[in-house]
Amino acid sequence: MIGRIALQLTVLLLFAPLPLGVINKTKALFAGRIGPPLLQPYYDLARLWRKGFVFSRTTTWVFLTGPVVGLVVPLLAVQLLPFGGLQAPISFTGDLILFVYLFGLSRFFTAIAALDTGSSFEGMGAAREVTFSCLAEPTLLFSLLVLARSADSLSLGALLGPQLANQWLTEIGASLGLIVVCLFVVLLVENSRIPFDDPNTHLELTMIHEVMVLDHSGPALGMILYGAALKLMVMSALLVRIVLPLQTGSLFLDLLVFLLGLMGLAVLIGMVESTMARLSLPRVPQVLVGTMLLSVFALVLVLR
Amino acid sequence: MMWLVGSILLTSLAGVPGLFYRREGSGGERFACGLILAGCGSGLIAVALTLLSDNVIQFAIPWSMPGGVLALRLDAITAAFLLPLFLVVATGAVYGLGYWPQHNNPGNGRNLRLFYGLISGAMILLLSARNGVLFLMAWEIMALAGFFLIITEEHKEEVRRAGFIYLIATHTGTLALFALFALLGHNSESLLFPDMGTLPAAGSSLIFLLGLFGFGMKAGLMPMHIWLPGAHAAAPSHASALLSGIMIKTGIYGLVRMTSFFTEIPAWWGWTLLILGAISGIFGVALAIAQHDIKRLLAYHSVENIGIITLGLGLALLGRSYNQPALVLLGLSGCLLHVVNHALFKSLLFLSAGSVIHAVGSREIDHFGGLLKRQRWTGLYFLGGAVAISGLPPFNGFVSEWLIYLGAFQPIHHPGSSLSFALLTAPALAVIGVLALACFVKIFGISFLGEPRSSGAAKAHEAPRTMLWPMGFLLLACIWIGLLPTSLRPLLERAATDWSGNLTLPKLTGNLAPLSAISVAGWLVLGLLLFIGWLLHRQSAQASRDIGTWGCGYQFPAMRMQYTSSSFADSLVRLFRFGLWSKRHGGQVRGLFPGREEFSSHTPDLVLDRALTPAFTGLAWLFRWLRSLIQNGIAAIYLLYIALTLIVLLTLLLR
Amino acid sequence: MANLLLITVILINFFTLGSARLVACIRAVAVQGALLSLLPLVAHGMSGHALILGTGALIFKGILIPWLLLRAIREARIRREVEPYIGFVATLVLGALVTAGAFIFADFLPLAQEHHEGLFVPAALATMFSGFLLLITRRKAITQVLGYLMLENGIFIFSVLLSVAIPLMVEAGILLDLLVSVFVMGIVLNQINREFSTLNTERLTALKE
Amino acid sequence: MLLLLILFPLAMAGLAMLLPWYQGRSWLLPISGGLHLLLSALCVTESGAVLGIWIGLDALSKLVLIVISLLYFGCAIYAVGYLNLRRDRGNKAIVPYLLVFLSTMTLAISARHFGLLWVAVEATTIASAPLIYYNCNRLSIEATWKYLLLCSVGIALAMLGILFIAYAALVGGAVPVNLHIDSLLSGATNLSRPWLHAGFVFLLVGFGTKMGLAPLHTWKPDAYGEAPGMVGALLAGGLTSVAFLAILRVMQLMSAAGDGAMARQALLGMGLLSLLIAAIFMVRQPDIKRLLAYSSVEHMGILAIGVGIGGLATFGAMLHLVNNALTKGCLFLSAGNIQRGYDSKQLSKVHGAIATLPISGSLFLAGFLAIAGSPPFGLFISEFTILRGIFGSGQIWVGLLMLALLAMIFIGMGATVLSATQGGPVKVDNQFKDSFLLVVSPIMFLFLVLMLGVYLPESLQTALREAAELLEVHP
Repeated sequence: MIGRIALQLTVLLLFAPLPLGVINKTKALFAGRIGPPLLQPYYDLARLWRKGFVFSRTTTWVFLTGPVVGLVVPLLAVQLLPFGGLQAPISFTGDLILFVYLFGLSRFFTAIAALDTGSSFEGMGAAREVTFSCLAEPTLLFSLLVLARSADSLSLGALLGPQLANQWLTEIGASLGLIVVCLFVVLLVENSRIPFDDPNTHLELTMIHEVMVLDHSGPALGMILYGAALKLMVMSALLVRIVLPLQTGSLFLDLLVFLLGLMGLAVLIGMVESTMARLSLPRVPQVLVGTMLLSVFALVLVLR
Repeated sequence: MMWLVGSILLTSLAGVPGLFYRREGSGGERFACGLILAGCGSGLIAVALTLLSDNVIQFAIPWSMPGGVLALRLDAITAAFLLPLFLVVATGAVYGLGYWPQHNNPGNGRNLRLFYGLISGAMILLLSARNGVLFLMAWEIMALAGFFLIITEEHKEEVRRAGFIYLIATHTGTLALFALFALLGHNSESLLFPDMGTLPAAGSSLIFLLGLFGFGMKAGLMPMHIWLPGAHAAAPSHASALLSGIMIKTGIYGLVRMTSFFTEIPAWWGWTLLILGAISGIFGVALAIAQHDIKRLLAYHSVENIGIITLGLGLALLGRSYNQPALVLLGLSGCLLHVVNHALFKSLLFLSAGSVIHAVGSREIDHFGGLLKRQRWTGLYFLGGAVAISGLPPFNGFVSEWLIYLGAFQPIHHPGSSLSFALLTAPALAVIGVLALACFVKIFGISFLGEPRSSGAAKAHEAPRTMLWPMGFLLLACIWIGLLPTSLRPLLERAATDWSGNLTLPKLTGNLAPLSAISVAGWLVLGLLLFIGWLLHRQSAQASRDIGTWGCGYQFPAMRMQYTSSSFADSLVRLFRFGLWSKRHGGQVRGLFPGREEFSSHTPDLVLDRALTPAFTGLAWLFRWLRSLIQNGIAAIYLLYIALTLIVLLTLLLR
Repeated sequence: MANLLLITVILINFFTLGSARLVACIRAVAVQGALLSLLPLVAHGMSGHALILGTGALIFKGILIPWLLLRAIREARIRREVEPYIGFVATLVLGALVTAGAFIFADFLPLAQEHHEGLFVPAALATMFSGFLLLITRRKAITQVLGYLMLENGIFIFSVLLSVAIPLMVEAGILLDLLVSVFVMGIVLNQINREFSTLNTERLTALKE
Repeated sequence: MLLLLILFPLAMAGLAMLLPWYQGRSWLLPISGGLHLLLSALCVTESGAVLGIWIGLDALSKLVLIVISLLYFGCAIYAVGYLNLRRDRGNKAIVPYLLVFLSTMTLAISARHFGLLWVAVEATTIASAPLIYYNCNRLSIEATWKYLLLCSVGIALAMLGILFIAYAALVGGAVPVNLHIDSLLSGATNLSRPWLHAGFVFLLVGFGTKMGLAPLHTWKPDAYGEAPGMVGALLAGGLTSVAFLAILRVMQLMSAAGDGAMARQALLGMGLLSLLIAAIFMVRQPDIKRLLAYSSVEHMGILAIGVGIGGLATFGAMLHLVNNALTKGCLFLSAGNIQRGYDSKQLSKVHGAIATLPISGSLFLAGFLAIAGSPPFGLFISEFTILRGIFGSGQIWVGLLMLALLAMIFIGMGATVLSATQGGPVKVDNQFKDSFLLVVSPIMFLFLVLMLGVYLPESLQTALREAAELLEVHP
């Protein structure tokens, strides 16, 4: 068990920034540029870690809780999740609730850290973040219900167990397909990607997540970026596992399959980002509600 | 037994000696506080005795009263409600020393303490009463004492209105309870409570409906919550903590106790509770987000949490009607644990809100801001309460919501049955949770962070120790339940077993509900957070803190440019436009060079302000018209009434 | 013989309901009382008991109270019209209706064999209801006293049926009650007159919702 | 002894007329009240029923007698304080009338003969009219006039009713007919039904007018509103109970004749109607004394419902009679103080009573909570017992309707009482203060009601049970 935890952590910590690089590379290729090197995110993190801090005189100790929680939560959440074929290190009944609420914790502290600066822009960002998440959360819950129903269990480890492979072939497959779409949308929202949010825009008014961390600097900013990367990887792991439920048995192969899936997902995200325009804010709720209805439909399918 | 009776007597009479002290002296309040602490202590001993030994404390002595018997009983269910009661009452009493000192309030301080003690004693009595008359008496004493707590500052118009609405609501509920107990006891002479699971459910729908109305009115379940926001806002903070933390739970207690009497439960009871719970939860929190008065906001959160508790109870009832022990266990233990938790963190929140109001002198969130710098401890306690009430790990709120979630997930094991609709409880809980989170981000961020938004906030000061220590104690209790939930397992399991009558229940362990795993996870989260936080803090220790917030290029940021609570809530309130009908004022930016523009929004209560008040006004108008018609002052017409009565009676009786 | 008396009594009811002049009404009621004082004698023959009853009735109903009322009028110097709430014709129609009703109602009640041919019950009820009608439809306080008087007359007619069966004290009770209540009313009438300088009860409608 | 109980107040009244000394005249009231209480306590504690031919005491009348005597004593103490404030009106008239009123009420309670009962009730009307007229202004004249007119008509109807019953006996073949209650009860089964029923209706309407059941209650708000507080208390607590006793006598007769069910139906109907009327008239009622009058209508309705249901509810009604009388005493006396203190009984002037007159204001508020049937006051037990009776008898809709009306009444009454008592003090330009004589008796009444709420002595319970059983006789 300890070994598994360690393995999971190392894989996570090593590969987390990579998908970001892949995404940026893909976008660059679509735009016909060469783009930054694949490992650019690693360089950025290293640079930020060497820099010093600058704090606004408005801020208090709450300001620092944002990065800390943002970093810690994925580290814990990942232990409940199987990376591809390797099964989840920790797994108990009802851990999926814990999984969801851990990210709730990080959202809470990111938001109040943003409000700590007293800047109206960051307040705006916090408001939007909590608003959209309260539309994304039910979708996540419905999708988890579908999985739990089809696996007849309440722990993520069992939900994403090997049985998924042949469930794709049964009548459950249809709803699995639906929730894959839903989870992809949730992934985009939670990790503030286009079309819901634009990580590297420079117009604060259009940002959601980025605007909340405007005032962070140095290692704190680094922790935030790293935490975001970890979060992206954890959620992608969920999606990848559902799409590629292969179980070769050999640890190395499974890991390889998983990483390939991860990169594939990153490429997909890159393609979406480079082909779609950012939605105008009022449209975002409509899209999210649509996704929620989709997940409800999936649930109805498995329950009948 | 004597411990229990002692605690009832000590608490209920706590305020009496104070009446004989000088108006300005502080001797009376110390004495009263001491009595209350003693009472709570002996009560805790009684509860501990019950929990440690497996036998229940009970006794009954005759009482010269038609249908009355002085019957008391302290079983697990009662204990689950008494435990938080003693904690909250004791902390509130200590807090009161600093918050409502006699020498600052010579006029109403003594009444406040008198009724504070009285309501506590009455609640202990009603939680342990086992006789209809005794229960009703304790119930009404509690209600009246609560009324006098609410109208402590009766010179204010709003306070009087809140008190009146509360009085109406509670008395109407009590009348329903009269009918309830009359029906329960019409075959027995003594009106003693029937034993668990002895009454046939057939033909008891009316009993259930009456109980739902009477107890739901007290609990503040959604359509019956009309009295709650105003009352909690009007009372002094530690009184609000008691009302919102404990008193409304007596309604839940009534529902739990009443449903425990029946042998089999009709399914529609459970469904009704589920629907009402979901409504209270979602609309309660939505209304809370739209409030800008910190105590009204917290009050609406009480409605929300009552909704969550009711969801748990509804699941348990469904479990009984569908005969599913696991569902019963999870639902009821979640319900009871959330009762305990809500009592703890809600009173913590009310107490810290009280210390903020004490410091700033206003209840408007938009007058606060930047308080964390000035009230570091209060801020910390409030943050703890906020995390707990949002149901986030590693605090106690998460544990109970987790149990209810597990209950809500149970139906996946039985596809195809109509029970599957109970699955919808889970998304409902999710929505409630996320909205609560948003709401507490708003209230903590707007009032404790950023820059002061008013001169009062700018010169706010930290509260005295007598107010800080109780809050710290409550926060510790929250953390304790969050990190060591297993310590409450025996209580919950025994309560569930008592409640569910003849069902044999599983245990809260293993693959049903691994509380130990939750506590491990809690420790992990806490440990990692503290460790990494400490690292980061050490690294950033000597960083410069002398520059202003990045204004995105704007050079002259002012306090007025901060996000207000209205603007923060706006995007969410718009999402719920269909159900809230908030009023929005201003916010339109006009012209090429727009001038000064205000934006604010306020949301009146759905039921009270939009439905009941107009209805009653119309009714009163109709009555006044009828009055001028009937009692028109002409003696001849009065004689006509007599003649008509005579004729009608003759024609009716001489057939 | 008795029935003849009773018919006259009923006719007097109608007269009172119909007449517009106050003094005439009072006189009519006085006559009614006087006639009724004959009723015991007619019904039960010359017995001491009946004599006492008759004389008592004559004194009170026939002489004393009408005199009181007339005096009240003279003192109050009030106008002589009756001023009904509803017109005389309507009152008369109503009176006819209640009389008919009294007759119908009387049929429900079985009579003791010795009273079978008598019109006592319907006459009593008719007079009573007419009195009620007077009370309800007239404006002046004094007319209402008059109505009350007529009500009592009705009761008296009925009580004659029982005057042998039950002890004297009940009739005594009636007369006493009649005297006292009318007396008290008289006092109040004087007070009213002093305060309001009129006896119209429509001034007495300040107390209302 | 009973005769003494009836006669000595008359003697006192004579003495009061002769006595030239103001204070002494006032003090005659509490003296004779206390004496009366003492004597009636003796009469009541006498084991078994004292039954003469004309006057006597059975369980019912014992109950009513002791309640009335208690109430009268309290009001008499209050009267001393009150009359000291009313030197302008003097007490030469009111004291004798109060004493006569006491004697007539006692007679009405102890009468064992319908004729005598009727005479006594009539006498109470006449004796109480001058009490209502005490203030001698236009409004009080009007109130007195209406009271007198309606009650005299009612009493006349009652007379006819008695004659009908006598005739029923006659037709039933009893010669000579006698109207002694006991002999009527014993021969009740062979009374002629139609006459009996007609008689019942007339008696119900007649005494109902006196008792103030809707829609015969119309004189109540005027009379109670204009009379002094203590008179209001005596009327609402005492006279209504006497009239109720009279109605109960007829009920006894009906149930002895085997027609109890029909009579119960009538009472039940009128009771519910009274509750409805009270509810309509209490919402937003701007006058505190008229409010109390309608509350009295309400509680008469509750009594009627209790007896109309029968069984356990009758027991509750008996208890309610006691509680209602005492609570009404407390309410009217404190309301009288408030009216004195503000020179008004209109809500437009009266608010902040607790701040202005601490004791009277608090008493008024507490009395309101008591009359609304909140535990731990006695009315809770009685109303709850009546409800148990109703639900036990299976008439669930009656119970629910009653509860709904009670809720409406509570809202209406609460709005007025709270806005009268709460709020900051008001400056009034008269030097009225709560004085010992003016508050001691309401406090005593409230305390008694509280006692009845938490502890009902076994002896009292048995007395109530006996009284209730008198109404449950079956042929």
